[in-house]
Amino acid sequence: MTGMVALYIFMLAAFTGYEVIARVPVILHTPLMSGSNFVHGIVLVGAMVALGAAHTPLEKIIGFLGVLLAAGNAVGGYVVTERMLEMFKASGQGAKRRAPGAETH
Amino acid sequence: MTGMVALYIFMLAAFTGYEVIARVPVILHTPLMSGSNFVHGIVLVGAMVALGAAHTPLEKIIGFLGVLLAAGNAVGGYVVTERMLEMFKASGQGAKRRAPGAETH
Amino acid sequence: MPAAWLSAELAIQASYFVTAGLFILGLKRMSSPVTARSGILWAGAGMLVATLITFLYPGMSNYELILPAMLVGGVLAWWSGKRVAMTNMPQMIALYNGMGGGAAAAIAAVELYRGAASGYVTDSLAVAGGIIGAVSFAGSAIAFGKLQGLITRSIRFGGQQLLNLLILAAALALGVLVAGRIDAAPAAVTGLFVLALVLGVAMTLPIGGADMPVVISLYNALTGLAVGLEGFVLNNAAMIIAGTVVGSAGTLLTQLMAKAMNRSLGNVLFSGFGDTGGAATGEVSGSLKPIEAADVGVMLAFASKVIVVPGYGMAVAQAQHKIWELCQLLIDRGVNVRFAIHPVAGRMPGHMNVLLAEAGVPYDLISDLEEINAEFDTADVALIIGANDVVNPVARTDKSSPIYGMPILNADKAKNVIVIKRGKGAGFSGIENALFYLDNTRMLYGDAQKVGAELIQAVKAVG
Amino acid sequence: MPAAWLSAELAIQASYFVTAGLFILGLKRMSSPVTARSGILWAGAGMLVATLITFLYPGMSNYELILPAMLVGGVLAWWSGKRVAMTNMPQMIALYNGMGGGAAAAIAAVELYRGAASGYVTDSLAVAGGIIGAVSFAGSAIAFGKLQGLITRSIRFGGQQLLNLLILAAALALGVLVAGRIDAAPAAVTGLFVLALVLGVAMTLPIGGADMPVVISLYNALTGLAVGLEGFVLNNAAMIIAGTVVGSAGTLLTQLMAKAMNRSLGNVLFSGFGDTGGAATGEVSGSLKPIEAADVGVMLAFASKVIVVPGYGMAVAQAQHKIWELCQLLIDRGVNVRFAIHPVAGRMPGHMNVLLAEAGVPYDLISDLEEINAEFDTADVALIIGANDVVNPVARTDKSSPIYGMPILNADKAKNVIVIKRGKGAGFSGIENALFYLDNTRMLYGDAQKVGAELIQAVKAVG
Ligand SMILES: NC(=O)c1ccc[n+]([C@@H]2O[C@H](COP(=O)([O-])OP(=O)(O)OC[C@H]3O[C@@H](n4cnc5c(N)ncnc54)[C@H](OP(=O)(O)O)[C@@H]3O)[C@@H](O)[C@H]2O)c1
Ligand SMILES: NC(=O)c1ccc[n+]([C@@H]2O[C@H](COP(=O)([O-])OP(=O)(O)OC[C@H]3O[C@@H](n4cnc5c(N)ncnc54)[C@H](OP(=O)(O)O)[C@@H]3O)[C@@H](O)[C@H]2O)c1
Repeated sequence: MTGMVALYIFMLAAFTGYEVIARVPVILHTPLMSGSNFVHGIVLVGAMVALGAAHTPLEKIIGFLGVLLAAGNAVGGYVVTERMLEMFKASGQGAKRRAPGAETH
Repeated sequence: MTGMVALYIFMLAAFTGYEVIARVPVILHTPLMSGSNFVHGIVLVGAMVALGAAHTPLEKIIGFLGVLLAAGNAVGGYVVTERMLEMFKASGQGAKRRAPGAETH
Repeated sequence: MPAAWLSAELAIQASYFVTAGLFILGLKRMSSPVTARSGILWAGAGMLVATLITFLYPGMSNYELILPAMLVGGVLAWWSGKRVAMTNMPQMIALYNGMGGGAAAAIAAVELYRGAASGYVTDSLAVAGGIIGAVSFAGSAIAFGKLQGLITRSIRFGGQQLLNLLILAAALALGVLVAGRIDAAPAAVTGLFVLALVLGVAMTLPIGGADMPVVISLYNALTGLAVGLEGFVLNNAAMIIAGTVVGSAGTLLTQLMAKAMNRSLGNVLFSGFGDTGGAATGEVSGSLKPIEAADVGVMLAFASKVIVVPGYGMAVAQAQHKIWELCQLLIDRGVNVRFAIHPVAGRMPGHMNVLLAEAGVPYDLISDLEEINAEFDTADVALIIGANDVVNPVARTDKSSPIYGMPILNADKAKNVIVIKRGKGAGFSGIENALFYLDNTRMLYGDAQKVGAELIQAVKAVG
Repeated sequence: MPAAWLSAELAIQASYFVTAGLFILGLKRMSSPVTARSGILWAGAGMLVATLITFLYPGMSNYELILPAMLVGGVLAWWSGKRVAMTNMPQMIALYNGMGGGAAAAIAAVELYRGAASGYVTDSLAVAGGIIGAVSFAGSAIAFGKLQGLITRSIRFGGQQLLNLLILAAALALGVLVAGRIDAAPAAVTGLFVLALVLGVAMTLPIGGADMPVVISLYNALTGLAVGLEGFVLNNAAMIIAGTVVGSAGTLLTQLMAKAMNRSLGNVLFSGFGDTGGAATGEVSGSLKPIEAADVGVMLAFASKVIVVPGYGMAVAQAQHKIWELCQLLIDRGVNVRFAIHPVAGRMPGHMNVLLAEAGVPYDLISDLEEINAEFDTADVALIIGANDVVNPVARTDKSSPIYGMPILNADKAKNVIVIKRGKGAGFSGIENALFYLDNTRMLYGDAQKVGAELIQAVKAVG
């Protein structure tokens, strides 16, 4: 990937991230923080690749820690987000009422 | 640019375009249509490059037409958009009042 | 001079990057009323940067052709864009948009005739962009012709959609031949573009003039897509980003516009409803009760609250200036005057807002449907000026009516309703309007501009 | 087998593409209440796809280490995530987020120790991502410790910000040495990470516990950025997109959260206001008038409208279930019961909504500030449960108060105000509350859970 293309991807991804959550209501701040925390758990695939290519013991130890931490991020992030959002389900109708404009998409 | 990277850029640009105008009020539909019409006037730079590399008379004729049309798109798109949006300025305060949520950015 | 070459290349890439960013921010700003005006300035700056830097493109020749072409196209567009009346904006946008589509097709044609593209994938993208650009070019030209009144008939016949499908299939087949390098002869390339142009014409001819804003928006999105595709062919990042962003934003905008008009996109493209054919005419009983301008002048002068409902008729009569003059007189007399704007009043989205803004009506007198509907029962007079469908109470009650379900302005709740129109002409949907037959409604016949002048005299006469 | 190799590579790339798309759509859905729940499912599906396909990565070894590491980390996180109480969510998020930052730093460390990176630019990105990841790791750990009550003191001293700046400068200097290949010795790499960890600790220690949600959100954005940077290093598109999207979305979210709390981000990071230090204590005259639970029970039972205002005290007492039980009793008696939620009630955004939803309170009984504020003057009783700042009328009047300008719930407009709290404890901002001294206010002292149970008995006793 050339540097220029990388810059474009960076710019577009940043715009996308910004715009995608621009209308989040206050009651979803905490679940959304948790949800985006889960998304960067994708670091797991990088940690797997890094450990998969490690040779010296030091590299292996750090790589092992990396995979362990990343798995914690991904799994933990998923579980707590799911638990929080689960509770919004029970009150589906009310939630709809409280979000005018949400149906514009 | 590899095919995969092209796909990513395509996806991200599409998300960005979609999200960026997702909240446009009805009164701006026509100016925004005009404004986005102006933006694809960027085809001008492509037409310049194509004509700049043309060799045979046929290529030159088509290239000439391409630049002419593209320049029309860019200049005309700018002029009419500017004229339409100019009118929104005169009633600045009112416009502000009519756009709740616009200040969230 | 490899060093100079490299630095030119870098400057171009960096400028294109900035341009792409400015375009996105510009579009973002244009989608909110508060920042809309600065949006076009940002996007314009981006365009300027990209155009100027492109002259540095390494190995470019034919400047003696490039500059005149830019000059001719630019000056003509500038001149026409400055002159066009506000009410003619949709067709002007169609024209400029078609030019962009044509330019994208031209790029594809040059690349394909030259055989310059570097592989199956690139060739396929060039072909796809070329077809889409040519369709958008021809379709926009027809849209322009219809709205400008150059083409008045909507040609429709059985099996029309099937024929269009066949043309599309033929164009795609030729595209496969060309992109697959099976037959890349100039004749095949030419055939491809001819078919695409025919398709654009054939697709657009059956669509009625009033549906054109949606169709133009669709072609706008298509041109964006074509530009994006040709950007991949030329490896031009500014074109890729700008084209794709417009393609996506334009698609959404097309949907939003169709929705605001209570139509689906498929309905707009394939049903041919957009003509005032007078197909459905509901039964309404009662009689039309005319009134004189002098009487209306007195009624307005002594009202305490007047709600003005402008519609398509005000736009064609260009009566907005006269109406605002009238309203200023009333305001000076202490009358509380408000303007009620229905989202699809007129023939393009935001039509009434644009016209009233042009005439200088301050925004705080203008209310949209939700804001104003509760206020009609406190109004002494609802003054309907060339509006019809947007105040038709049938939309609330008659399930068989084509406008059933559309929210309307509750003008019938006002104490007195005055309707200004030329005669018995129907509205866009072609149906009778029950409002005109109500007990508290009076008809003031005449061209909106002329009647406006008469009302001004009448109010002045009250003293 | 180059063919198999190629197809594995293609499958991986395609899967990552799908994952990136699912992540973006998932986040989009999570930002609207109607679709929020499906959002995490979409994102989860993306994660699953990417993780599984990565096992096909060509030339990967050490599976005997990868699998146990995933298992240990995953199971521990699963177990803790399932067990944690709703009120402890912020610190749990901090913990998981810190783990992600640590993983990003670990990737950077492996790449830098190996000297595997392929140039100055890549090395610089690895260093930048490593520093950011390590700061986020250490900072999140401190945030966890503070919210969990493991660290109770906020260490502050003069010149603290200057010291932090020096640590940052030193880390950056080492980074230049390493990325510039001037000194890429393992010692320099190690030094780099140690400094970054110290910086994370030093930055977070002075920040008060109540400001932590904002800080955690900031570290969340930073981890995203670090992941994105390491994605560039590993040329891993899924990491690049997901990381950058989270970096940007997280930055916006941090700003929105700070704004909802009426603070600026700089203020949160550098001022240390977030401790209940009782710094500013306004003068309020009058006396506190206590009341018994039995009397309140009667008052509630015979009221026609009761508005409940929950606050941080209800959260710490875990009283939401008892309160809802009480409200159900009242509803059965025909009392009109409503819940009024202030946007920053409690200690994390949406705190009260989450707790009430947990207890099973239906959404249509819950109103936010703008909806309910006009209704307080029609209420017989405003029942304040462990809330303080969000009902302090001083915010409307006293310019010198730290909460001046914050919109508050107008509980003082109710006919009777009952305040449940344990004693004279101040709220988050540490100031006196004028509401407690009003004529129509009575104080019902005790832990919110205990008082809730007493009130249930009292209402039942009314019969
Ligand atoms: N806004 C958009 O984007 C858009 C786009 C496409 C379609 N539409 C549709 O267009 C319709 C708009 O409703 P509308 O109420 O604004 O208009 P309308 O229903 O089309 O009615 C216009 C009325 O104005 C009268 N009129 C025409 N020329 C006039 C003149 N010179 N002076 C005075 N009156 C004149 C006509 O009656 P006479 O002939 O008797 O004078 C006609 O009844 C809706 O059905 C909407 O769905 C809107
Ligand atoms: N929501 C957020 O995201 C967030 C984040 C950070 C900061 N904040 C800030 O936090 C504050 C929130 O206001 P608030 O009104 O919810 O709470 P508050 O102002 O912090 O007041 C809480 C009150 O609850 C009482 N209390 C504590 N434990 C109790 C128990 N077990 N039983 C009964 N009462 C108990 C305390 O008085 P006693 O000690 O006398 O019982 C205290 O006065 C605002 O200033 C806001 O800016 C909010």
